[in-house]
Amino acid sequence: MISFSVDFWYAGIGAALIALSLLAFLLSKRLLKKLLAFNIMGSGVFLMMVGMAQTQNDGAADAVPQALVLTGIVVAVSATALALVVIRRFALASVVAALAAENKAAENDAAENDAAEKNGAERTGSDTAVSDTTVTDTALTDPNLNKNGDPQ
Amino acid sequence: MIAFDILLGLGMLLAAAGVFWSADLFRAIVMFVVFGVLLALAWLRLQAPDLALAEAAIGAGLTGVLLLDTLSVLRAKKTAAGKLPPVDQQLLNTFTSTRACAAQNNHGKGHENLRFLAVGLLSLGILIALQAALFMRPEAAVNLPSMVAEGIPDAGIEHPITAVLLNFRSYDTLLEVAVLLVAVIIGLSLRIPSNSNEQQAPSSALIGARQAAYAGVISEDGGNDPILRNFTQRLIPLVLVTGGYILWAGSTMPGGAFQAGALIAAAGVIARLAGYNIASRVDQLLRFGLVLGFLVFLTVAASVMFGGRPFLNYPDGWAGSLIFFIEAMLTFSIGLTLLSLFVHSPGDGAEPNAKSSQRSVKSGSTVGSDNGVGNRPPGNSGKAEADHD
Amino acid sequence: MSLLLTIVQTILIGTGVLFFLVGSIGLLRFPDTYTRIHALTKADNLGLGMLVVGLLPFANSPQQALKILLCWVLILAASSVSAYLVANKLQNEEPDA
Amino acid sequence: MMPLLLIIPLAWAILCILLPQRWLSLTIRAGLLLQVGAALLLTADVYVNGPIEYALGDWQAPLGIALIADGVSVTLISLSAVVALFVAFYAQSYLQRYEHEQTYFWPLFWFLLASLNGIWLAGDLFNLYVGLELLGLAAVGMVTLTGEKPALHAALRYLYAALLGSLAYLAGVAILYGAYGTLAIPQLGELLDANITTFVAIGLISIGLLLKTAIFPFHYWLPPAHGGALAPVSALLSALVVKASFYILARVWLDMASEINSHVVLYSAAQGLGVLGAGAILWGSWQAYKAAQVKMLVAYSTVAQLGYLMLLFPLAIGTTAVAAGLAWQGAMLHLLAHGFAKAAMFMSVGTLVLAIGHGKVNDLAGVSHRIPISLFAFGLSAVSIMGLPPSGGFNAKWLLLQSAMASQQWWWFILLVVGGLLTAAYVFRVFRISFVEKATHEFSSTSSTLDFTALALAAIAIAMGFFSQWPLSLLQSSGFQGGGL
Repeated sequence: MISFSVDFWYAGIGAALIALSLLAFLLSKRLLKKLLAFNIMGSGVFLMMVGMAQTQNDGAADAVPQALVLTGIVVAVSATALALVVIRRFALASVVAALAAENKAAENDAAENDAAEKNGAERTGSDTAVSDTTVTDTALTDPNLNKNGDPQ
Repeated sequence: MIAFDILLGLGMLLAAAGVFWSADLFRAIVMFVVFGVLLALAWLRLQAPDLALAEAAIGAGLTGVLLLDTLSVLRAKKTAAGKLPPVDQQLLNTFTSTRACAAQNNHGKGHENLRFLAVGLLSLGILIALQAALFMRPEAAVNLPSMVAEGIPDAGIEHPITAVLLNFRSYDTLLEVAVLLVAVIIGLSLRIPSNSNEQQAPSSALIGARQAAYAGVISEDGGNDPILRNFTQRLIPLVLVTGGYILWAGSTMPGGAFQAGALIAAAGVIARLAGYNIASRVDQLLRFGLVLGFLVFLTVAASVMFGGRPFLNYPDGWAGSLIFFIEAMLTFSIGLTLLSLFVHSPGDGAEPNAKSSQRSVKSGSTVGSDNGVGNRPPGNSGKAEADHD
Repeated sequence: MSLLLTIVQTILIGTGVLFFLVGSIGLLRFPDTYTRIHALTKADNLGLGMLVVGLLPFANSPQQALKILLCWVLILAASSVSAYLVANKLQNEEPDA
Repeated sequence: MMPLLLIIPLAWAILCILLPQRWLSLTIRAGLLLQVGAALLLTADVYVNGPIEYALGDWQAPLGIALIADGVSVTLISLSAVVALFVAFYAQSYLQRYEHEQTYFWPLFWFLLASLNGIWLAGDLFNLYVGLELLGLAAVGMVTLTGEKPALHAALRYLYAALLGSLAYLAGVAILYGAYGTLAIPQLGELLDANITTFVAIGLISIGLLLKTAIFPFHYWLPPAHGGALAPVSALLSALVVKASFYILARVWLDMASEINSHVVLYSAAQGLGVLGAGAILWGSWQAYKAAQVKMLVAYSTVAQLGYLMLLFPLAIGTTAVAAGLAWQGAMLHLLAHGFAKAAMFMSVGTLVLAIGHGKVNDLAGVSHRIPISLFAFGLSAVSIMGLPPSGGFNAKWLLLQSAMASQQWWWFILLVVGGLLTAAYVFRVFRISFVEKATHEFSSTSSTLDFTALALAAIAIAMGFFSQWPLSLLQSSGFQGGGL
């Protein structure tokens, strides 16, 4: 029933790319990795779209899915650029928050630093070298981890 | 040629795997660009030269540059205090969904393995489902390509893909340009003026530290290099001419506004990377440039309604020239938009004072709030966020 | 005549591809950045030239031939500039290397 | 008339980018009124003449893109026009102290409205994808407006969820196009055949839309985004944005796939969707009850209320025509009532939080004396959310209960009753504290515009208890073809 055709092959590759990048998207914890996975997943979907449609057209080019994919590429690059902008601003806010916390921590007495350490131990269990800054950062980063509020 | 397709397909899978399984983000992004180039080849094999062009210019090219630039900003330096680890380490590792994070903290390794298993099974399921859908597909009942072929004589444009994009399905394209516009508006709203209002920033040392932390890596060397400068001076006009050619070619053969716009943006990015300061000094003018393409498109599409025609319909005999006019304006705006998303990203510390004088008053409050202690009005979002789960 | 041309073309393109292969192997196998740049730019530029010469007779029109030549010029310029930039950057970072 | 609903918001988006600040206030009001006028005219047109199809660019459907206005879409267009009107008036007052945010709020607001109208009217699957992306990006942008760290974090989560969701949706669309060669929804409705390819496509589309609608267990991104944004943004997101993807889901299942949705695979999947709805109701209510921040309480309440919408699928698929009709009416009425009530709730809570300067539920003590109108607005909207008579929410839940009885699915009946009790529990938690006499905080004064816009929306939600025949008759006369009506 199915004979090998270029379009069918690339549609299959597209499907494999979708599955592969879904795996990476869900397992990765790094924002940029997730974004790369999103882009590759998009490419997989586009390959499926064009490949599958052109198998129906006896392997001749079908302008409609190609135009749709062109739209899709532009939408994907918009979304990627937007995500990058937000990531950058978020990183900036993190650094500034961490610096502010550091300044405050320098002024505060040791007792409050201990509290911060404890909070850190609760969360990470390790990684004590950078605990004071990391903890404050994470406490602000993830609302759901902020069990006892801001240490200050 | 079948052997070539098999190699190319497997090569794409390998490149994708390389993206996902390299621990180093720089490596991952380079692999991603490689993937994009392979994908462009695949588009050629699928008889889609338009998509090959777009993928090479937008997908691999611009996205790759944006990603690398972001990475360099995230990696940039320690802070002034010199204690903090690079931001990407600190920040990107913490991002995960609530439940996953909680699971990780409370249960450690066992849970993690379970998660791998579950996600693996899910992906496998998706793979099988997709392949099944592919193999068991029914015979298509509608033959759209033939309808496109019938419609082409009335579309005012010979190249079928441009005809679909700007005539048959021009509504999609209108919304797509709106998507780009939304992205760049958000980009502009999040950019950070570099000289900020002292009153609202409690500590100027903080600002200094932030700028030090985010001094752009790329522009440091490029700016003064005579060879690079000479090369880019000759290259940029050529890129712009090519952009114009691709726009013009779009009516009869592969090419069009989006690919041309990407090339124009690429010229700007090259100039930027070579150290030219091309930041817009006039905010109002920049905004006008950004919306110009969309404005022209919407005006043309809506004004035909005064002649009793439906929305997005071109008057007889005018279709070709109107489409070309819209495309030319779109090319300009798309190029500016993509470039603006690159140049105005927050943390790109390489623009000394270009935009700040204009906007320091308006966005002063935002700068203050970056420090978490700014004089925000009460009841702001930060408070509501901190909730128990 | 056309047979001879085909043979010459095949040899040129084949050698060009071979040079690319050698350059890529050099990129992977050579120990440090300078030698890698050396392998890549030298071998690839020669290979590229051979490919271009081999492909020129295939061109349907003078315009197409010009386009191929333009590609060649651009790639040469870009690769030499980028090789220079990489080497320069390296030199600035570690002057002893 | 139909294209005006796209042209007005798109044109006003451009105006808000280009015009200087001092002209904006009047321009925006003019645009809002035009928008409401166009929505009402279209509604009247559909009410009199039945469903209308509009070929954009004069290209007929499978080649071009058609806009379709039927009873459901005009109801939603009116909902979004009215909610947007009041939210915009609220925002004009609320954002006065947010100068930077104001500059960028309005273009995004109009793009959001344009994409919503585009989605309500869409007759083409791929066009819906572009609309969804426009909606998602504009919504994410609105969440990021303050540029603060928690908001940015919430926005990133939201963005990633939205992107994954729309790719899943697009994959489904790609398969449908590859299998049937068309993207037009009415045409696909005639062609769809019960086979594996179709099931996979509908499955992918549904997963993507569930993610975007924040249906349990995909709700994780919603509370921080809705709870962390500025009050008018939260109101728009909860009242309208999440409904868009639900609407597409309903269109796909009950309109496009209406011929085949009683096939055993889809029938069981519909029951599964109902189970997800049950999870959303129980989990969302419980989290709302536990929430320390009042805005998070309202956000989790959205998670729970979205669960009721999912009951549409088990109640309307594979049941009797009567039960399906009741389910349709109930779900649509719930969507409307929740839209009005939740917008009012977020707006009134925003005012309360602004006045007391803190977001904790426990800090609300004393508000009954100091800010009575906003608290009253909150109370009215809560009546509708809880489903107490007389309110739109009550009529909606009553119809859903009747549908559960008519289709003899007693388990959904129990769920509806339990869900109502849980809602009452978390709402009364707010009331109990707010009527404490002794105020623990200083109060700052707020504009009365904030109070009365919220009150107006809450009043509409209540009034729907008396006038629910209007939207219902509109649905009845020209609903989805396959909606069991």
